[in-house]
Amino acid sequence: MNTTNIILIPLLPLLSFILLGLGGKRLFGDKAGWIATVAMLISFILACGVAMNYFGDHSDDAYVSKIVFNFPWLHFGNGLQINMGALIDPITSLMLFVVTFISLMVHIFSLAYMKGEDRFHIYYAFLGLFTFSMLGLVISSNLFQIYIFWELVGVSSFLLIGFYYQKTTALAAAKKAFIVTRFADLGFLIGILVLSAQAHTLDFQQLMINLTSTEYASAAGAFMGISALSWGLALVFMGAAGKSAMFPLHIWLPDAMEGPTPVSALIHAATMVVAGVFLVARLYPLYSIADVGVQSLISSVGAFTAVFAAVIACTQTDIKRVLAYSTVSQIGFMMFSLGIMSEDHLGFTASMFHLFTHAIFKALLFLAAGVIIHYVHSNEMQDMGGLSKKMPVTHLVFLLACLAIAGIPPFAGFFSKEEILLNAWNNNRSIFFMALLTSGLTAFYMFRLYFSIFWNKPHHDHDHGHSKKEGSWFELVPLMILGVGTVLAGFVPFGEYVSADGKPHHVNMDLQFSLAPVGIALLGILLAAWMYFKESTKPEKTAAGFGVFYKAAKHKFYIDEIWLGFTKGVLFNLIGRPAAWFDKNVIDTLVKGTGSATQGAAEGIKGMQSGKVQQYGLYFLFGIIIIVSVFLFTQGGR
Amino acid sequence: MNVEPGLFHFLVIGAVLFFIGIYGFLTRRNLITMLMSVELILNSVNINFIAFNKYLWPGTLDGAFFTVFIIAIAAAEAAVAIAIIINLFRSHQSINVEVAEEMKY
Amino acid sequence: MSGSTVVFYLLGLMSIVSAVLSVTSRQIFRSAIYLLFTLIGIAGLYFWMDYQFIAAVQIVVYVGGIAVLIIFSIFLTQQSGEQLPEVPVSRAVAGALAVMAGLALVLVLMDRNGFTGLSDPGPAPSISAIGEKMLDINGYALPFEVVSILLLAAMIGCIVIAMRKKPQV
Amino acid sequence: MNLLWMVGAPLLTGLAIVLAPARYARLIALGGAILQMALVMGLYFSFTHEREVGNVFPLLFEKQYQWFPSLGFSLHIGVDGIAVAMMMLTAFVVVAGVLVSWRMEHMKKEFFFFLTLLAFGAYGFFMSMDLMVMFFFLEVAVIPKYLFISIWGSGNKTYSANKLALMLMGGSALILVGILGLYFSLPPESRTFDMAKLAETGIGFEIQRWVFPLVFVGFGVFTALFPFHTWVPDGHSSAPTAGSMFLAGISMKLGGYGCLRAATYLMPEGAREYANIIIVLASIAIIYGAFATMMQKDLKYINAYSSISHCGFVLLGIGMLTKTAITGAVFQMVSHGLMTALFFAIIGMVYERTHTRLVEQMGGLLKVMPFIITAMFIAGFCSLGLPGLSGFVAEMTVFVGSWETQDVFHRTATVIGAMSIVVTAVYILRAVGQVAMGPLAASGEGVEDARWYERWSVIILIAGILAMGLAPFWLYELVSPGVDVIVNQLAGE
Amino acid sequence: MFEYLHLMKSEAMVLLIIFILLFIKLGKGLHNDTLLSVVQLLLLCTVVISFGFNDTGRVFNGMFLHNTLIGFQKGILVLAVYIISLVCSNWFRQTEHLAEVFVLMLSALLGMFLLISADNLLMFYLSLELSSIPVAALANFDLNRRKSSEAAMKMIMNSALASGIMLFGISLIYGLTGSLDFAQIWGQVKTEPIHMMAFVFFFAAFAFKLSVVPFHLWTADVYEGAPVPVTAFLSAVSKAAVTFAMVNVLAKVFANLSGSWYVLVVALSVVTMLVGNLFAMRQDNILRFLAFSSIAQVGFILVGVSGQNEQATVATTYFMLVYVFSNLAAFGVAAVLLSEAGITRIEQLKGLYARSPFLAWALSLGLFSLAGVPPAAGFFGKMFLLMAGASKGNYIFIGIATLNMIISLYYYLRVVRLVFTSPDKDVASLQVSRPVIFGLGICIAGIIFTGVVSWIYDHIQSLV
Repeated sequence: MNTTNIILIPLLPLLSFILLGLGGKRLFGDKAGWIATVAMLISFILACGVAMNYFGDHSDDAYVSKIVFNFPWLHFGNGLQINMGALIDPITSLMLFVVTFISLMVHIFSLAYMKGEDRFHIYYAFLGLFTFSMLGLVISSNLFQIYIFWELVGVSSFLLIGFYYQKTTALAAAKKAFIVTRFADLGFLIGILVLSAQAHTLDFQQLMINLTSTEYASAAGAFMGISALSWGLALVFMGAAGKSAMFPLHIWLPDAMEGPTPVSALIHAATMVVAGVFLVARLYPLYSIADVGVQSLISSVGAFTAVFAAVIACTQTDIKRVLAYSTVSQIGFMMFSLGIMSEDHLGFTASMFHLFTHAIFKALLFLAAGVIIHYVHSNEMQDMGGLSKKMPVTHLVFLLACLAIAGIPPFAGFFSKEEILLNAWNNNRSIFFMALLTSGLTAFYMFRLYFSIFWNKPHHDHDHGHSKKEGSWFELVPLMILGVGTVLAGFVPFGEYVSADGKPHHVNMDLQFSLAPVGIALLGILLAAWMYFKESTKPEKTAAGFGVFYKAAKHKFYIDEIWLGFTKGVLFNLIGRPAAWFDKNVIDTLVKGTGSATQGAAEGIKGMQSGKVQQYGLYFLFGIIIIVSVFLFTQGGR
Repeated sequence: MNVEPGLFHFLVIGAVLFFIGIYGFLTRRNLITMLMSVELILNSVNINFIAFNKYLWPGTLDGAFFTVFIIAIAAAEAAVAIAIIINLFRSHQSINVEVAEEMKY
Repeated sequence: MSGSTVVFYLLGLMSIVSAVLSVTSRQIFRSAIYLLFTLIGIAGLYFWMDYQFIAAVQIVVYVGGIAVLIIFSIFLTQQSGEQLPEVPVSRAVAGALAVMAGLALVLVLMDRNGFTGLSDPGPAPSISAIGEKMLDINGYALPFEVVSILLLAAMIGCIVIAMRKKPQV
Repeated sequence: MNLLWMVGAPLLTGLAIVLAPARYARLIALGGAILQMALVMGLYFSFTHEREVGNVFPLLFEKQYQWFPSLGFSLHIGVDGIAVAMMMLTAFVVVAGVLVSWRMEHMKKEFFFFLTLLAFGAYGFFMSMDLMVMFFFLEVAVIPKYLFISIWGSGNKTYSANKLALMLMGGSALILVGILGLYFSLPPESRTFDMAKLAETGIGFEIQRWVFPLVFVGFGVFTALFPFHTWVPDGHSSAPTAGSMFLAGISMKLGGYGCLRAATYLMPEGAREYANIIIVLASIAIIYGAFATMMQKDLKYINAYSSISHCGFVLLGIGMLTKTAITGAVFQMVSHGLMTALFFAIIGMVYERTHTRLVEQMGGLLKVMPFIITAMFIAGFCSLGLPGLSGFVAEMTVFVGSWETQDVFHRTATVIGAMSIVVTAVYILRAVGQVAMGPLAASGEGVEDARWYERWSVIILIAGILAMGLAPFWLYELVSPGVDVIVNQLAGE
Repeated sequence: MFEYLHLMKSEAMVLLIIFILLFIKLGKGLHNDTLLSVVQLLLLCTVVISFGFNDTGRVFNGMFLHNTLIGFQKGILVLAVYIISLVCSNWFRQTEHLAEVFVLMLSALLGMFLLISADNLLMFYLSLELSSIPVAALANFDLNRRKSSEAAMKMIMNSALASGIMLFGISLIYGLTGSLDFAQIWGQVKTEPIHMMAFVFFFAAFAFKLSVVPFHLWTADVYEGAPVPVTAFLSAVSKAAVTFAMVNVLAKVFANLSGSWYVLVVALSVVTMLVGNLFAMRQDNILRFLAFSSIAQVGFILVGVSGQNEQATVATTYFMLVYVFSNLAAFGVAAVLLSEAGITRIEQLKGLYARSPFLAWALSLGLFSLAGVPPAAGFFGKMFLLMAGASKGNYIFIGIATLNMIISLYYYLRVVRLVFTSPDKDVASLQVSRPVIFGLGICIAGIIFTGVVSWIYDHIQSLV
């Protein structure tokens, strides 16, 4: 029973993808959405079922990860083989729940949000494809399977970002997202090769056993003084960083907001972008035994990204971009928390917890943003303001979400962030302070957003009558559900279920520790309120105060330009162009040259055929004489 | 070398005539004179044959017969050649070899 | 130095000299006559080697046939008495070079090989013997027939070529 | 089943086309192609059946007919898994090619005749076990290509056609000298062209040393070995659609198959001797081809250059000399054959509608021809190695195989090869994105989507791609024993 | 007596035809068409007779040798003549000297028969002359074309010189060995300078007749100027005959010098292929183009000859058979185009396919076969020549040969391309008369089947 359920969970979305993709408009018309949603609903229920009866049975105190099914997909000659399987363990169950839940919400939301789109069915088909790939990713039983679905989520994200395919910006964003992550995946792929060659298996459990056991862990195949294991893990982390938009590979995520807002909510806030975190978590046991260098790489990258993104977020004016950067920053939290390896593995639990809560409230934020954008037909802050009366529901849930992300008790964000900070405090103070700063910034920019959307200046209807409704129930109901989630999610005794070693893990919160973060968060909120509650010139002044730093932050510290310079300058002009030139002018010329040389020779000797009988005779005679004399000199002898 | 005429003298005469003929063939520009040179060549060969036959292989008659047949062939060749030359003269109004150089390269 | 030797040298000299003249003279008619002398000289050499039959054939066919044919064709094609065109120097030099090289090569090799003929040449074949052989089926009957066919073919060819009517222009 | 049917079918088809009136040509050609497809499928199933009943003999359906026996030829035919895979590829491409050129008007009779002649050559090549016969079929397939380009081609076709024919002939000249050397190096009593015999008698190292490069490079020319690849772009871009499909889909595979069968299998020591050079050239071809592709503007040139890059994987796999890598090479041949044929078919359709092949003159075509462009996306994703499509399977197998050899040289080569997947993504997305997305370009005004025959040709190829991409294990089962034979030969057993 | 007739049946047959023609001519004569068909019929009989019932024997005191292989070779020659009489029938019908043409052509053929059978230097010389002088006369038979007489002049003059030089060589050989009989000469030839010189002088004649570089210069001019049937005859029949004779003589007479003449043959073959190809590349007159291509082919034949073994003989014979078919297909088409449409230049071939698919296919097949492209028989022919040559282990040489194959492919394909490209303006379609179709049909069948049907080769093998 269990097995079929687990297979069905990803298969149902796939089914809806195939149905809608092939059937298209002709068969379903605008029923397409319903088909997909129903499929999604079923698989959500199944996922809940799976999660429940996984967490349900406390046969022993530790949750064991079990391979539910596993069949060979492709052999390699050398005993390696790629299986297709399902591995069920705490984080899998967690992710199954999260993905199906958010996806369901987005499906329902889109029923109204995407109504009347030309390629409505395609939209849902792609959603199905994405959900399938994401679910496949989380249940993967081996490294290669995860890579396969990794690529698939990449491509479905490409398709969804480029959904409005006639917008050039959408095209550019889609390409950017795919290529950047692809670049990261190169690392992932080589990492897989390294690890598999090292461990002679791809299967996770076997991988753990083999690599943690002594004879493999010994620096076999060390290269440049670093053990193959660390190489592999570092490279895999590169892939994870790409998918999870860690600095400096984060550049694709803000642009990805070109996609439809629900898509941003699903893919670029809740699920796909945390795949990197999931991957690292999946390989956590290996990372925990890897060189310290790898661990500190992860933590420092995570922490830096958190601060960096938060700073940029404070300066952006496009609300979706603000949210995007906040996503980056939050994922930074998860990442560094994973990176800080302590013997109690608190970081693992904390990170997963934050992933869980963040998924909910960030999805909520994005969907709410979607409603707002539909309402004012713009992404820009200055077109908004004073919407609190116009759209009460949205206002409420948005506020909840902001509080949650700012880490104000008792909302979801608070608990998870607390754990992360606690872990940082215990093990790595410098990172702790960075994180503290970041949560302050987070509170600031989120409420900057909140105030300038809902208060700031009174809302004047520069648009004409229609859509004065806040939004249809299909939009609002998901918001409410998520809002409830935002409030409650924090109270889940998360540590009981999810922990690095599967054993229940009790976190003890002490209030005086959480004073600092909450305090700094409140500080940030007050600052935001002071600056943005009423329309004023304070922001400009402050910005001017920061001067060049502000400018840099506004331009995202020019990372995009640097990358652009790299691709255009190096890849195209320094490698591509010369290669093409070489091919056209050198190799081709060689070929042409032989041809023309032959022609030239032909022209050269044409005088031989002079048409004069006597000259022919002369050639005849000379021919004979030469041959004879040559003979005399070579053979003739004696 | 001894002055007593022997095989070698004949061979020398033959060779000299042969190459004189070739020289003529290569240099004369009148077709008929070229033909004459060819006759010279053939005659020189005849001398060789007879000489060899006489001085080296008197037993058989091969050389002599060869000579006879060469003479016959020479006649035939000359006849055909002259016919062709006359025809050429009709079409080109000259028997100078340079008039017949239309086809080249 | 016996008389026969003297005769030999005279004959040889005559044929060579007149051959040279015949390939160099710029009077086509004269060169034809020089050719005649060469042929006669060669015939003389055959007599000297007392191959009378060959000599006779030489006289009959060459002097009586080919030479006459050539002279006729000269009359047909040439206003006699007009000079032959000058030989271009380049061609003359090239020809001379080739010929000299060839002659040197041949003579050297012949000398190297040193054909030492028999001191006493055997008896010359009698005409009757030649006749016998010529028609003997184990002798030269086949070549004889072949030549006859060749002559036939040549004759037909000459007729067709030489007897064409004037082109209708 | 008797393999002669596999060459007989195209031959008879060709005859029928010649004899029948022109307007039936395409019908007959299609019928013949479908017949071939059916035969190949039959071959596949009977082959697998033989394997299931435990026939482990590497070569199945073997037959040997007298053919110039006095010279040591013999029409020795037989197939192993690799050959079967290749023949299936051929069948797919043939059907698709016929369908794509359904509306061919100019000299259609000859067109379809040459098409079937090419198929004839390909089948014969893949099934022949005798070097000379192999060579014969190889050459059979050259001239039709020339005529394809120079009669039905476009652009600078004379130049391209000459370049292609002469370079390919040059390659086969090398092969010829090589196999003659092989033949006469043997003691007179044991002289033969029969590969099975040659393999078991074995060839002296000194001979392999100078014959292997000849044969390998000779076949390498066909499969765009690095310095000899320059016929590929011009040839492909000037050829008519079906012609390009054949060139890239099958003809280049002849080369790869030859490198594997005639060079590596017969001359293992030679292969080991020169493996590193092969690897270097292959890696150059992969990365260099990819970068050169990035700069192209003409869709056909893009695909042609990317073919150079992709065929580099074939050679890389062969050069690595491990079982996995060689399996990967075979996979890559099949995959690239299907994928590039699909790509060329689509390019042909797009060109027919927009009358341009320059990327910058297209845009937003997804709106007006959704079917074609969707197929184009699939082809593109396949070529950039998206899981679930054939390209991924092949490339991964090659990578895993080449990673096995544990030294810096091989691994560097692998990494270089792997880098190309990024570059591939770049140029594929640039091209396909530009063509499909963005505002609708003027060239796309008022064009209609694929017609039935185009749809079917596309569907057939995509079916092949998916069949390999979603469930590669059957292909592995098919190919693996054949590869084992070669690997054992390499291992000197 | 019967023995003579039995061994010399082909010669007898040809002679018979000659006499019949003479009588017809001396009588009131016949209309060209009837005469032509009579001749074709008789030739057909000759083909049958020559291929059938051959056995070994020598008559006329060893001056005439006949065996199964020679019989087969004669068969090839007369078959070639028969095909010529078919494919060039347009020209034959128009000429006003049909009987004479055939008398001359057949006597030349007779000469070639005797040349192949010759076992004696005298016979060799005579039959060589018999096979060349009438052809020289024939070259003049387009009586009103200036080029025709020029061609005839060039041919007669050059061949006179060549035969003179050969005679000098023969005289030396006679002097050195004291015999004209091949068998006896074989024992006497030594590797001494003068022997070699004699050999070279003698060999030059072959080189001249085969038009091996540098003795080839007459070829192109004569081919261009002479009437098409004569050109075809020269390029197919006489080339084949001389090849057979050369293989025979080199193996029989100069076996002792084989070490030396191997080098000679290799060198000449390389030069010949190269020069022939380079000249063929830049021709625009069809006949000249074919002339140079045939020179290149000769280079290839020499590759086979250099094998110096039984297989060389087989390969050359086989190749000549193929070559006859291929070359005559090309010449036949050229002849038709010349007489029907006045086409002489290669550019004018553009769009030939549109005018007559049959001619286009015949020409293309012929050229493919000449280029050595499968499945045409030429592929096998060249393959076997190469194998014969490769048996010496001189792979550089083989490599050069294959490279030349590529060069030749370039210009052959150039013609084929022109044939198949569609014409600029729409042109009248060409009418092809029945005998021509028949003749070309024979060629096409030969091109296709001689190769893939391996028993033809095996048959030749069995004859040796």
